[in-house]
Amino acid sequence: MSLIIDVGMRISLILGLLTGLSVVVLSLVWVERKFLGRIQMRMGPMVVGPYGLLQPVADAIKLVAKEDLLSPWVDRIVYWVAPLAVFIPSFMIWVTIPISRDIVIRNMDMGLFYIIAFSVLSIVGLVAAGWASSNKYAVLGGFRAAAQLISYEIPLIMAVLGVAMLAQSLNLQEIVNQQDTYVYALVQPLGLLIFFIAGLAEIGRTPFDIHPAESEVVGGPFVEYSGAHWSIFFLAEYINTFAIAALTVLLFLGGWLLPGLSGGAITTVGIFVFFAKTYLVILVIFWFRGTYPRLRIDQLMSFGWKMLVPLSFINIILTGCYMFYGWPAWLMSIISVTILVSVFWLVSKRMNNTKKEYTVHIYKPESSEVKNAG
Amino acid sequence: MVDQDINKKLDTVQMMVNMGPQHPSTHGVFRMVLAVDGERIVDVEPHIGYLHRGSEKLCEGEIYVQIVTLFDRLDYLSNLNNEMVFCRAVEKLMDLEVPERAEYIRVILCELNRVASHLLFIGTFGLDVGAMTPSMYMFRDREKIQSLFEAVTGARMMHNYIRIGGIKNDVPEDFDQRMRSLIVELKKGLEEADKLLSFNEIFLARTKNIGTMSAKMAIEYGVSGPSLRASGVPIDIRKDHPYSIYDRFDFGIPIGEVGDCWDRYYVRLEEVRQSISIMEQALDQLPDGDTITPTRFLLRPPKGEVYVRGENPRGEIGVYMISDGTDKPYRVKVRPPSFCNLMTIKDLLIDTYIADAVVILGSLDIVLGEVDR
Amino acid sequence: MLGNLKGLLVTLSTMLRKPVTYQYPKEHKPIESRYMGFPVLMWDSQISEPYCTGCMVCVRYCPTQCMTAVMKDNPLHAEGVSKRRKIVDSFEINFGRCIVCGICVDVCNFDAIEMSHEHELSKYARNDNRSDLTRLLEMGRNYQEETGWEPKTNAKESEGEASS
Amino acid sequence: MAEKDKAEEAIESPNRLDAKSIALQTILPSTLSDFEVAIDTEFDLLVATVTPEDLKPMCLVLRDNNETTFDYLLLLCVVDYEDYLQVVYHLYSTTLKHTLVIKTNVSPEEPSLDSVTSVWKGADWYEREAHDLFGVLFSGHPSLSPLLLYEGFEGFPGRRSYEMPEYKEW
Repeated sequence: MSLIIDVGMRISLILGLLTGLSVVVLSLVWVERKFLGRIQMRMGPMVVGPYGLLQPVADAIKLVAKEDLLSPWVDRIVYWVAPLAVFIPSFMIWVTIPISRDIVIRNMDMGLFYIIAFSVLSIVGLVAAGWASSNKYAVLGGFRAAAQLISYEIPLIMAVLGVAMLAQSLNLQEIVNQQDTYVYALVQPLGLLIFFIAGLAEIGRTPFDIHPAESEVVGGPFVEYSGAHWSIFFLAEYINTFAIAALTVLLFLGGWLLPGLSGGAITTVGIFVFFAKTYLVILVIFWFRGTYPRLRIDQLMSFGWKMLVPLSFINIILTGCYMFYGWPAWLMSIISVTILVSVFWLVSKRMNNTKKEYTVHIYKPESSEVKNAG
Repeated sequence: MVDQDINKKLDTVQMMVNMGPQHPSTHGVFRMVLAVDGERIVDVEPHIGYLHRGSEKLCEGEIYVQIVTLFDRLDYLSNLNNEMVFCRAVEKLMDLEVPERAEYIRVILCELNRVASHLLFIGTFGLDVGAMTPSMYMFRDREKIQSLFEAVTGARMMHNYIRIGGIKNDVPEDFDQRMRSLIVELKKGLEEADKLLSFNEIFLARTKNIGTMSAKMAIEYGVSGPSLRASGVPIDIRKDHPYSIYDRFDFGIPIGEVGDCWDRYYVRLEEVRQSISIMEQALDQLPDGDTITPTRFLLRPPKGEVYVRGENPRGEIGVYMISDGTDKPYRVKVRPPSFCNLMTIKDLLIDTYIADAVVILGSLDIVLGEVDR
Repeated sequence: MLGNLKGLLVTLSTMLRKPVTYQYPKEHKPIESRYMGFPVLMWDSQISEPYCTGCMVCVRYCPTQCMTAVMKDNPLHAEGVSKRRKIVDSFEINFGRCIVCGICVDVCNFDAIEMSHEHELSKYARNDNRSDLTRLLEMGRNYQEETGWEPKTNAKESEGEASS
Repeated sequence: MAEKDKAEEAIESPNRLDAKSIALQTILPSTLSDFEVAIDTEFDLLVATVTPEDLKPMCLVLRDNNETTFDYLLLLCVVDYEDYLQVVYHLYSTTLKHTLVIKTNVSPEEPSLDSVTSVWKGADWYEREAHDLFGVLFSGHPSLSPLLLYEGFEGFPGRRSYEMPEYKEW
C-alpha cells in the first residue's frame, strides 16, 4: 500500500513539475513575442485572448494537432529518440533547482554538479536529431551544436566553480543562503558575465544561435521535425532558457533573497522574488535577441577559447587568492571589475585602431574633393 | 600553415549542399549547389532561371505603352527606375522632349524608390547576418515611402506611372509637404539603423573582410552600382553620363575602400543619404508646368536602335531597343544589373564559410525577377 | 564594444515608442484617394445604364488580356432615353489575371471603366474572381458612392462606337 | 504625324555623338587597321561591324589598347533578323568613359562564334543565355550548360521562328 502511495506521489510530482514547466514555457513564449514585438515597434500577439495571452496555448494546440511529417530516409529510431534525449536532461535538472527556501523537489548536496552533468547530455540529442534527419542542413546544424555546446561547457563550468569555491558548497540552497550579506554578482562580476555569455551559447540564443540559424542552416537539427516532436525540442529550448536564467539568479543574484526580507516570509515571498529576478534575466536574453546579429561558428569558437576560457581561469585564480589570503570582499569586486573594464577597453581599443577602415568616402567628381562620412 | 597541413592529412569527404531555391536567404528563387568541406565552401555552382518569364520576348509582342508594365516587373523593388529607363529609351528614339516638371517629379520618385530599395537591402542584410530587428525598422520606413507612392501613383509597387513623354498625372497638392515630412522621418529611421547595426562589433566581425571583391575583378565581371563603388571604382551613371536632370544636383558618390560586404552595405546606407539630399534639392527647384508631352497612344517610333543607360539601385540598367517603325519594338534587351553582379558569386564564395555565403549573397543585393527576366 | 551597447540602447528606446502597425482585419490602413484597385464599370444613374458601350478598346489594349466584352444595341436608345446607340451586353474581368496597370482607364473614351478602391478580393477558388457585368457594376456603384465620382470629360455622346 | 516627321529628320541629322564618341571615332580606324571593320553611327552610338572570325582578336586589341581600354562589357545581345543572327556587344571603358558597339553577323543555321569570356569574364552568363535562347555556339566557353532554361529544353525560344505554345485560359 505504501508503495502505491509512494509511486503515486512520485508520478504526481513529475506531472506537477511538467505542468509547471509547461506553464512557464508558455508564459516565456508570450513574453518573448510581446517583448520582441515592442522592440520592433509591433504589437506582438493581440488576437487570441486579452493582449494575446492565450496565443501560446493556441500555438501549442496547433503544434500537437499538426501532422508529423516523416521523410522516408530518416533513421526512425534515432529520429524519435532524439527529441527525448534533448528534453529529458533539461527536464531532469529541475529536480534540484529550488525556487524558494526549501521549495525544491530534492535538495542535493551535489546539486550544481548534477545540473552541469545533466545539461551536457542534451548535445547527444541535438547531434542525433541532426544525423537521423538525413538532411544536410540538419547534419551541419547538429555538428555546429556539438562544437558549440562542448566548447562553451568549459567556461560555464569554470564560472560555476568560482561560485562553488566562494560558497564552499555545491548545494544550491546553501549557495543562496551564503549570499544573504552580499550577492555574488558584486564579488564576481567577471564570473557573472562569463556564466551569462556561456549560458547564452549553451541554450543557443542570439548572438550564439548558430546551430538553429534560420538564415543559414534553416533551423539546423530541427529542420525535418514537425508537429509534436518539434514542439518537444521547442519545450526543451525554453526550459533551458529558463534554467540558465534561474541559475544566474541563484548563483549570482541571490536567488529568492531580497534586502529587508527575513524570517518566515522568505519562503513564500521568496517565490515571487525568485521569479521576478529570473524573468528580468530572461528579458535581458530577449533584449539581446532583438538587438544582435549572429556570430559565425569560427568566431564563436575563437571567442570561447581565446576570451572566455582564459578569463574564467583568471576568475578562478582570483577567487582562490581571495579565499586563501582572506581579502576583503570589496577588494575582490574591485579587482574583478578592473579586469572586466580592462578587457572591454582592450577590445574596443583594438576596434578603434582599425576604425579608420570603417568608413566610406564621398566622392565628388567636379571638385574631386573627398570628404569622410563615416 | 599548420591548419592546412592537417586538412591535407585528414581524409575528409566533400558534401554537396543544395542551397535554394527554397532557402530563406537566397533572396528569391536562386539556387546554389555548394560543395562543402565541413563548413568551408570548396565549390559553387549557381543556378538561375526559376523565374524566367521571357520578358524580353514578351516585349516583342506588346505595344510600347504596355511594355512599361513589363518593365515594372523586372526589378520589382525599383519599379520607377525601370519605367524611367524604358521611357527614356523610347523618348530618345522619338526625340521627344519631356516637360521640366515631369523630369523633376521623375527624379524625386526615382530617388525615393532608390531609398526604398536600399532600406529593404539594409533590412534583409540584417536578417542574413542574423539580426531580426533592422528589417522591421526598415520596413516601417519603407512603408511610409510606399504610402507616398500610393498617394502619387496609385499603386504601391507596380506603378505604371512614368509614361512615354512624361508622367501619368501631376502629383497631388500636398506632395511637397508630405515629401518633406517623409524626408525628416527617413533620416531619423536611417540613423537608427546606422546606430543599431553599422558599427556593432558582431556585425563588423561578420561582414568586414568577407567576400572581398577587388576593383579589377569587379570591372572584369561587369559589376555595377553600389557593389562596384564599394570596390573603390567611382562610376555612377548619374555623374558620368548625367541623364534626365541629374546634372543639376549636388551630390556625392559613396566609395568603399576594400570592396567587402561591409563596404557594400555602408555604401548603400550612405547612398540613401545622398539620395535624400537629391530629393531635397529637387523639391526646392520643382517648377510648375505640364507633366506630359502628349503623344498618340499607339506609338510608332522611327526605325533605329538605341542603348539607354540608367542608374538603378542595384547598378547600371541598360535598355537596348531596336525599332522597326511599327507599333511594337523589334527587339528589347535589358542589361540587368543583378545579373552581372550575381556572376561574381562563384569567385566570391570559394573558400569561405557557409555562414558567409549567405552574407555575401545578401550583400550583392540581387533581385531574381531581374536576373531571370 | 561601444557599438554593442549603442545597439542595445536603440532597441530599448524604440521599445518605449508606440507600435506603428495596424491590427489588420480589424483596422485598415487608410487608402489614398488615388489608390488603384481593380478596374470596375461605372453606372450612369441619370439614365440608369452603364457608361460602357462595349467598344472593346480596353480589351484590346489590356496587357494581360484579362477582359472580354460583348456589345448589343441599346434598347433605351431606341426609346430615345439614352444617347448611347450601343450598350454593353456582357463584360467579364478576370481579377486573377488583372495586373492593375490602369491602361484600360487611360484608353476608355467613355469614362466607363475606372480603377476602384477594391483590393481585398481573396477567394477560395482560382476562378472565383472572374467578375461578370453585374458584379462589376455593383462594385462600381460602391466606388461611386464612396468617392462621389463624376465623369471627367463629357463622353463623346451619341457615338456608340469608339475610334481607336 | 508631326512628331514622326521630326523624328525622321533627327535621324538624318548626322551627328548626335557626344564628344567622347567623336574622339573615339577618329582614332578607331588606325587602332583597328588590322581588321575588316565598318564603322558606322546609330543615333548616339558608334557601331563597328566585323566578321565573326575577327571578333575576338579585335576585342583583345580594344581592351588592351591604351587609347580605347574597353575593359567593361556592358551587354551582349543577340538579335534575330530571321535571315541572320546579329550578336551585339556593348563595350564601355571605365577609365575613358566611352562606349562602342560591336556587331557581328552569324548564320542562323550554324551560329558559331568565338567566346569572349577570356577577354571579359562578364561575358560568361550572357553567352550562356544567348546559347539558351538563340542557339549561338560560343567556342571556347567553359561550359554552355542551360542557364535560364531547364536541361533538355527543345528549340530556341528567343528566335522569332520559335512557335510559342498556344495561349490557354486556365
